Amino acid sequence: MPALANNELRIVGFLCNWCSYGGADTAGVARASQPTDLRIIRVPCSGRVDPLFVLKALLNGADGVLVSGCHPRDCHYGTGNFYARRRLEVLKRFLPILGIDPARFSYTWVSASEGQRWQKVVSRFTEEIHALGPAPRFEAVEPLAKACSWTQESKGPVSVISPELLEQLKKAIADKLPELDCVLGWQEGRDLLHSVPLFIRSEDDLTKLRCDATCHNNLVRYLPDLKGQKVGIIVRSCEARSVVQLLQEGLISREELVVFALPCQGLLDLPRLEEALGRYQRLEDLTLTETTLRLRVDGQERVFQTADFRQSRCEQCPGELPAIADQSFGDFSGQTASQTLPPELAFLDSLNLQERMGFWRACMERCILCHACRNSCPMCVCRDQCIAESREPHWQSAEASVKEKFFFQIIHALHLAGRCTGCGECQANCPVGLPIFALRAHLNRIVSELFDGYQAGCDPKAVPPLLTYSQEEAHIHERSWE
Amino acid sequence: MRIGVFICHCGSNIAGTVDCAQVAAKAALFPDVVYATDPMYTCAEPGQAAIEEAIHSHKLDGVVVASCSPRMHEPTFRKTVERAGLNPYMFEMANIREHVSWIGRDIEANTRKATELVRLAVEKLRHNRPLQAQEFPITRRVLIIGGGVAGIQAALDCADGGIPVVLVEREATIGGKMAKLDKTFPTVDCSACILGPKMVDVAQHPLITLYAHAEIEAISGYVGNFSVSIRQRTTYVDWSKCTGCGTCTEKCPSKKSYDHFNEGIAPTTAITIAFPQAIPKKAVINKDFCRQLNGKKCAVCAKVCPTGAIDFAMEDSFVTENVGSIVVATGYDLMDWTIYGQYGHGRYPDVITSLAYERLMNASGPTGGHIVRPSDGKEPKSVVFVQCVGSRDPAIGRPYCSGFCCMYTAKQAILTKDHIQDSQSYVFYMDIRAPGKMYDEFTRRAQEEYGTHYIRGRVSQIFPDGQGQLTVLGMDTLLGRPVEIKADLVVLAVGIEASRGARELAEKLRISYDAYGFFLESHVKLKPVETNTAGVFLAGVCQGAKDIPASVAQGSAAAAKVLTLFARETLASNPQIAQVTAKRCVGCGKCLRCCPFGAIKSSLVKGEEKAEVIATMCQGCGLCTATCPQGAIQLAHATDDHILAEVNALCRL
Amino acid sequence: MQLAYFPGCSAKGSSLDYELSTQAVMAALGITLKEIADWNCCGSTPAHAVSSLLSSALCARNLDLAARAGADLLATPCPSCLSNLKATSKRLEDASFRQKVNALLDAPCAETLPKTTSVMQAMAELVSLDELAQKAKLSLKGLKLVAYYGCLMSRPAELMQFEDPENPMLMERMLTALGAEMLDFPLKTACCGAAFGIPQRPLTAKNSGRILELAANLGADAIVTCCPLCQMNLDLRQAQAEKAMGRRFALPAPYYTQILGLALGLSPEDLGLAKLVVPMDGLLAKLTPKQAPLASEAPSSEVSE
Amino acid sequence: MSSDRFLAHTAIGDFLEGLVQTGYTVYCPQKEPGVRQSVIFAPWQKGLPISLEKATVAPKHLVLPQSEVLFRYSKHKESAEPAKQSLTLDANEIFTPTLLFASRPCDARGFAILDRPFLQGLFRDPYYARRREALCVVSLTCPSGCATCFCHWTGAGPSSPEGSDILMTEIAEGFVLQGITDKGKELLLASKLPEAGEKSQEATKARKAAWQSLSPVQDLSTAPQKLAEIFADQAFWSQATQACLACGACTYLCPTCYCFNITDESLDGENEQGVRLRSWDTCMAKQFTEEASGHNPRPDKAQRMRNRISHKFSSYPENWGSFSCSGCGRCVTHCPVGLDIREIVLKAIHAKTAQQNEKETS
Amino acid sequence: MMNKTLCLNSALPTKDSNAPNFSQKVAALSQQAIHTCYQCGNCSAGCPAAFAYDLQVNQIMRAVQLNQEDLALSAKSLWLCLGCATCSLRCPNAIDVARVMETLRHLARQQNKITVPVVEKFWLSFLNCLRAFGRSYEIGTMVLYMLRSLRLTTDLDLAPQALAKAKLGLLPHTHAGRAAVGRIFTRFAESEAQSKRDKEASSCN
Repeated sequence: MPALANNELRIVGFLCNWCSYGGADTAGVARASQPTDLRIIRVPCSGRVDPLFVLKALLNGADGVLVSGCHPRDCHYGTGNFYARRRLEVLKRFLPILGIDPARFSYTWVSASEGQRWQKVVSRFTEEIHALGPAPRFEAVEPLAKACSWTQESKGPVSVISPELLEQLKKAIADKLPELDCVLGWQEGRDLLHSVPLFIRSEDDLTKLRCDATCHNNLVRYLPDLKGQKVGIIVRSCEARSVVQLLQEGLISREELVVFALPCQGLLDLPRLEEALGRYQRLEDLTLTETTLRLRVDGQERVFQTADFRQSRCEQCPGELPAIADQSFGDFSGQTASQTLPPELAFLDSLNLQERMGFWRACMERCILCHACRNSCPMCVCRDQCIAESREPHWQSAEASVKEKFFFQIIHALHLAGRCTGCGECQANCPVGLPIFALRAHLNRIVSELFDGYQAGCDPKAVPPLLTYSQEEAHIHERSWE
Repeated sequence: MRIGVFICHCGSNIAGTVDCAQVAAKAALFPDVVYATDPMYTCAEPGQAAIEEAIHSHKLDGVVVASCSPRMHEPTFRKTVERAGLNPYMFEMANIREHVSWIGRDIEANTRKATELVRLAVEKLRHNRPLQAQEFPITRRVLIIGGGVAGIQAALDCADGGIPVVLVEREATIGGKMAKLDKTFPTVDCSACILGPKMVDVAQHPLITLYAHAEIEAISGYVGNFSVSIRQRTTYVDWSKCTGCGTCTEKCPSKKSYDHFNEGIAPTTAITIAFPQAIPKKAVINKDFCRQLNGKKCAVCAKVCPTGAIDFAMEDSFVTENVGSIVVATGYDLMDWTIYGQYGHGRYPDVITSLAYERLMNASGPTGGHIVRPSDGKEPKSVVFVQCVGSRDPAIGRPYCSGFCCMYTAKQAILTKDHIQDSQSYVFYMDIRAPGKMYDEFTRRAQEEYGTHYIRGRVSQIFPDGQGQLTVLGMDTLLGRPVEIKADLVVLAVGIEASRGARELAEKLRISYDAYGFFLESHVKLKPVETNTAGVFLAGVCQGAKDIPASVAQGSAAAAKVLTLFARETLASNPQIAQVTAKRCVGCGKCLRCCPFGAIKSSLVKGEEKAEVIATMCQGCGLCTATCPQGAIQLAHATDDHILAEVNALCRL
Repeated sequence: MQLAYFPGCSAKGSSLDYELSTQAVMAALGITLKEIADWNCCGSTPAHAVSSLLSSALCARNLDLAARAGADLLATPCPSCLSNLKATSKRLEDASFRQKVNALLDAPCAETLPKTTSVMQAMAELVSLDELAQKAKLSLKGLKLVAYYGCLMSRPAELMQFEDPENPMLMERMLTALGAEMLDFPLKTACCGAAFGIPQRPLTAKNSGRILELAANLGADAIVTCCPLCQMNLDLRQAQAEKAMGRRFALPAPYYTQILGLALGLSPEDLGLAKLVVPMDGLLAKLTPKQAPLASEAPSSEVSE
Repeated sequence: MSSDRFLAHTAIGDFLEGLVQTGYTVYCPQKEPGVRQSVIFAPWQKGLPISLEKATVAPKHLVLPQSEVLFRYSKHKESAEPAKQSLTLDANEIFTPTLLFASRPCDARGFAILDRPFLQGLFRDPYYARRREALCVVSLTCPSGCATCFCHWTGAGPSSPEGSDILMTEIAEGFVLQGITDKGKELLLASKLPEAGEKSQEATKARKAAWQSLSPVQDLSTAPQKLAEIFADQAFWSQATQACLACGACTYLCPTCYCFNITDESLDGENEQGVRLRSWDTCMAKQFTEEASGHNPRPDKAQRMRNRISHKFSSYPENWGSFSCSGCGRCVTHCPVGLDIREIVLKAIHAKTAQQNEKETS
Repeated sequence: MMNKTLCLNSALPTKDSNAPNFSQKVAALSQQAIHTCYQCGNCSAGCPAAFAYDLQVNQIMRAVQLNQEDLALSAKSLWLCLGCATCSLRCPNAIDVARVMETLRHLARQQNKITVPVVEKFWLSFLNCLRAFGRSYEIGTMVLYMLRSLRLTTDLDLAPQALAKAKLGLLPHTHAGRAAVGRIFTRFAESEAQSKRDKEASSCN
């Protein structure tokens, strides 16, 4: 469609067929004059409105988007708008982190009899969008290559598993191994600093087991693919939360799982460590204590304080282990979450909306759409059916434009709303170092604010907040159109 | 595809503010559009014929009509394209009347907007595929909620038409408000004489199952197959044994119970039969006043009951009934007029409601039809009627007219004169609304033949003058003078409101209601008894103020709708339902968790768990589609691709 | 307990007895009234009849004085003063209006001004009915009274925030607690004719007359008042009302504070009873010493009805 | 006359600015901020800092963009006769001269590997050809190896000239630039840079030192044959790939991977119009080989990894005589689960074939 | 005035200067939705001064709705309104009728349409005393009023009782704020004069 003539702005409305579309009809029948900007898309129910439609519209040039459904409790389908209310509220609060003014999106309730209310809603919303003016276009915004320190004042040590404890664990696994198809752990990779996943199928494999602070892979990623097999897994607090989340969603079966739990004080941030190390050919030796990391590299001794290279996500780790362990090893006490924000989020918080959009724009120029973020995420359970790549439904063009790449990041983030257990694999595995964990951290913050401090993966019995509703929402307040 | 587009002028309704020819010219350029035109009236016979003709001559396989709201004519045009051999779902509508021409006068902007809405419809249609409805069997029984005159009429008409009826009444007797009336306007014939036989018919009809003193607990299911849980509220009397002999009510020592049926104008006993013609004629114990149930020794009723029907341990019980359709006829209640401090907050016994006045005049009422003042039992000589108490009063959030008060007030003024020859009645009114057959003549009679003084104005205050009478301060706006009347009795024509619990019932039925709790019809003119929930129909005042003849007519209309629905053994399901692409489904079950209808189940496909939609249960809300992260479950004709096509048509530049 | 206090002009003139009895009763209840220094007239009806701005400027000065004296609540016995003070607070929420008002004052008034209330409401807030009954020395048992609030105490309702505007019951609750029989008085918020006694006597005479007539018809021993102007119309101008209605009432119209004072055992002199034009002698004779604990008696009699 | 030229450290900006002035779009490695520092080839403008570190992502997008429009299509019709419509195609014709500065020999060698299928096969890809012709590659020789790279295993080394137009070698005060192709020599001759003179020897010394610092070479010559032999060894491939996440990081970072997908994407407008796009694809994704029927010849990641490695070390060499791997090591560095292509190839070389296994057991 | 046929069509020239926007003006000044009045008469029904009115409150509302400025502003009723707000309390359309009356009174004063001068005189007498003394001074008000209205016998019947009961303070209260109050009045008078000048200036343009 060509750009709009006159002073009209591009405003898209998603209206449920039964109430709000009828309300708009009622307003029409009453000849209630309204601004002409809004274009209405009729949907069966506000619950049908995937927040991604709203973002699609906003990224593709809409200046404002309005969703309107039946009043809570009046849904033609009973509960559709209860779900919509949660999802759309999360969406509204999510927009600012992308650099989109949340005032460009609103959702409300208008019944089929409320022609006057509809008139008021349309007039008011259109007025507000006009006050904001045309929306900045993501692809046209000035890229902002702003550097910041991603490190965080760390207070904690990193994990070192004592040889005795490791032996204890190995023995327990060896005992259990005969009844299991495999046990997931870690082993040394291309050198001593780089650990990789280990699939233990034999006593021989077991000898390679390693569980220290270099072991960053979230092994839970493999569990859904192993459904139908009896699998053991070694977890620390972060992995345990991922396990809980998958259990909640029924993607893995508790009966098929044996959970070996280890305490964890923190993990090493390898990308930063590599940066500090610089180019090297051979890593000859490694000694790790809770506070010091000694390396011999190309014949030279290098010493690092582990506190300087602790992963920032370990600062926010609640530490305690959700109640899912079959066997626990070591001492789990003494770890508490810091109240500080993840550095990525703190950085984005410090930017204004325009800067944030510019920042993401610059990031997306680097994104190569390798999908390492998605494929390493333990919660990305769509696997080969991701809507970012499917042709039916055709959510995304194959064009590698900044806009399409950004939309992919949005899909990934929004699909994690209320589900992300904060393991940080997405960001850790990005080859070009995009701080995409900020999107998830922000969503986790929203979910926590809206749903009484909810944190994904902490309670095996909880229902993820966006897959349920409550008739009265304590923290979601209907906006007034007066 | 080959798409035809029809831009309706709707006379001047659309063409007045939209350049329809230009919209059609633009539409012709849209992808896959091979024909575009702008007829005068698309929905009229020639308009529909033109669509059929165009489908044949242009070999169309999809049609877009841009006209009024699809909520109005979508079914009409679906039938039109079907007649021409297309699948009815290869049709889309653009609403360029209610959403465009009627809400703005800027022709340029409207034309642009209409063009874009047509573009949306075309883009949506391009993604449509023919859909086939499935036939499913239905339960040919009807639930009627509310046993007032509208519900009774609907029940009798349905039952006479051969459809088994389940009639649920909240009170202990059917009859509703009409059973309380003395006479009815404009004929002044006896209410009991015309309603009574119908009530008896209900009791005796073999196809009617009556649950009185019962309420709707829960409703599930969908048109053709509803499952209804009915709460049988405890009466403390085993009705299977009760013969309605009335011995208990004579002997009951608790004689100060509030008499709901008689609007509290006199006390009654704790165990009662509402009135002599009650259907069912069974006793009920008022728990609030029964001595036995309040820890005192009594049980007199149990002792005197010849059939041993009294059961103090009785509790609420539940019955489940399966029906295919529901008629809602829950009527109204009077608003709580005691919010009016200027009328004494209900402190003055001689200020009463019109419904109480009916009971005062009624020969079967506590006074045997003698009009007396509740305070002292004296016959009133000066009676003031105040209309619009709680009607047309925006200050208390009730701007609507209650519809029938003008008429019954005239009737009550006439009857007052009939009862007390030397009385003088005064009626304070704002406007007289008497548009029915013989209605205006009736209000004239009240003035001309019965000497009632009609005073145009509201009453500011009513208060006892300290000397046994009430002072009524009013205004005669025609005279331009305030007036003061010494009254013996003041009758308030109290406004109506939706029956208590109407909103909760609406939520159970998934139907809409307006700001005042009255249920919303599907179309205000053309579908006055239908609701937005298929198979649920409305009758009587629950939909909005109406008098007895209108309520009866609507009761019959609702029955006709039920009989039409049940004219077939099966119903066609809406094929616009969710469909699973098994390949994309990862079996996470998020759709199962969210589905409001339990219409998705998990089934094994090649050893893997996949979601499966139960076609006849899916109602097409699309919540599952919005929930499924991998887009594996798609609501037909509201798929992600449909909506994305619309979003893209609007937003992508 | 201390309460910032705005007496109003009548207190120093025509309703000196209201002032005396208010002071005495509050003292007896242990509440100190702290008069704001240097207050001025609220402007009464004439000021706002002429201009809202003038009226508000006069009131704003008083509110400002109270704010500067550290008060966050200001009580006044006079409903007319209270109405003007409250209307001013409301209007000052509008920034442009506030600017105009400030322009009339010597210096802009304080940003945060005290809330305002009637002495009656303040008393009810601070002293429970039980406490009141306990402090009583004499019983009002046998007295049939009607309470008369006048129009300004409760209107406009949103502004005054005083009970049910059609049927306030505060005086009834207080006096019932002290043993009096309070008759239902439908004209309790009707207008007495206000300040029109001077320029348009019939207005006042007829309206006061109607009120007095109903009270008399109901058999009241006295009509209890809370507004200086109403009291003057019902008492000083009772003869004019009698003339207008063509009958005699001889109905005392004391302030509620005077009745409370009597029950609390204060002397007629302390309460300025001598200033009442229609004497209260008959009523005084009916007072009896308190016997049973009245507080428990009063509510229980209510329940049994 | 030698075309060798000397480029002082301090003169880089002026040199590049001169190239920009002559119409080149100059791509340089630039450090980007992020949670992990990355070095990206991005268009250079005066004043922008230049990094000489090895880039995170290979520069293959200069010849094979992440996505490129092959052509645009649009349909036209008239209101009067909407059933009749015409179609216009509009191919992308604009290719600007591009200079890639400070890529590494392994990056440059990637271009040589891509050239064979795109330019030398049955079909000469016009889009690729035009971009390639417009490209001038200036490679910086490596001073040493690193922990993950292995160019010397694949038949090249830290100063291999293959694919480069100019090689530059860092010495004390700057770089010696040496023309490799005519294109490169002409560019140097036309430049205002001083002649390298004796500095050329210094550069040669530096290159030799680099060669000597490398780890021992592994012989991969038997890889094509061995990989062909164990092609059907499902157990081997399953074992080797069980940690694989099937993301595309390895292929997208690789200078030699050239799998692509072609899609039509509609663009909205008055008329029906759209673009035909060629965009990067990854053979590691399940969708890559998914057929319209739903059948997938490579349904699991083991088969896909087998394909990737066999292509690089077996089928490509069979067709073109060299590995389709320049040994840059990016796939090893950035694999989220540390899969190491070197390890898999070596394992394959040393794996026992099914026949051998049979022999042993018998 | 009351019995004259009203000309409702402003196109016809008429002596009654009926501002076409009068209704809107009153609505804006009073912040009340005048147009919602549907003439139920409840305001008049409860009005304690209705018996003395020449035009009932509802009739005044009607006059405003029909833009009958002269009719509305000439009503004596405006000056007889007791300000008790019973009308506002009882209005079914939640119009603050008392505020409309007060707005009309202010407008009438601005146009010098003071149809019951004694009432205004009483108010001005009161305000004069206030200006002078800072607090109201009953005897002073009375004396001033009697002089203004020439009603020298006002309330003389009450004098003996009032004096006997010492109901009226014979001397004005003395307090320090009187000067401050005087300044308020002075500034108010200046601002009134200024706005009048502004109005005249703008009407000249």
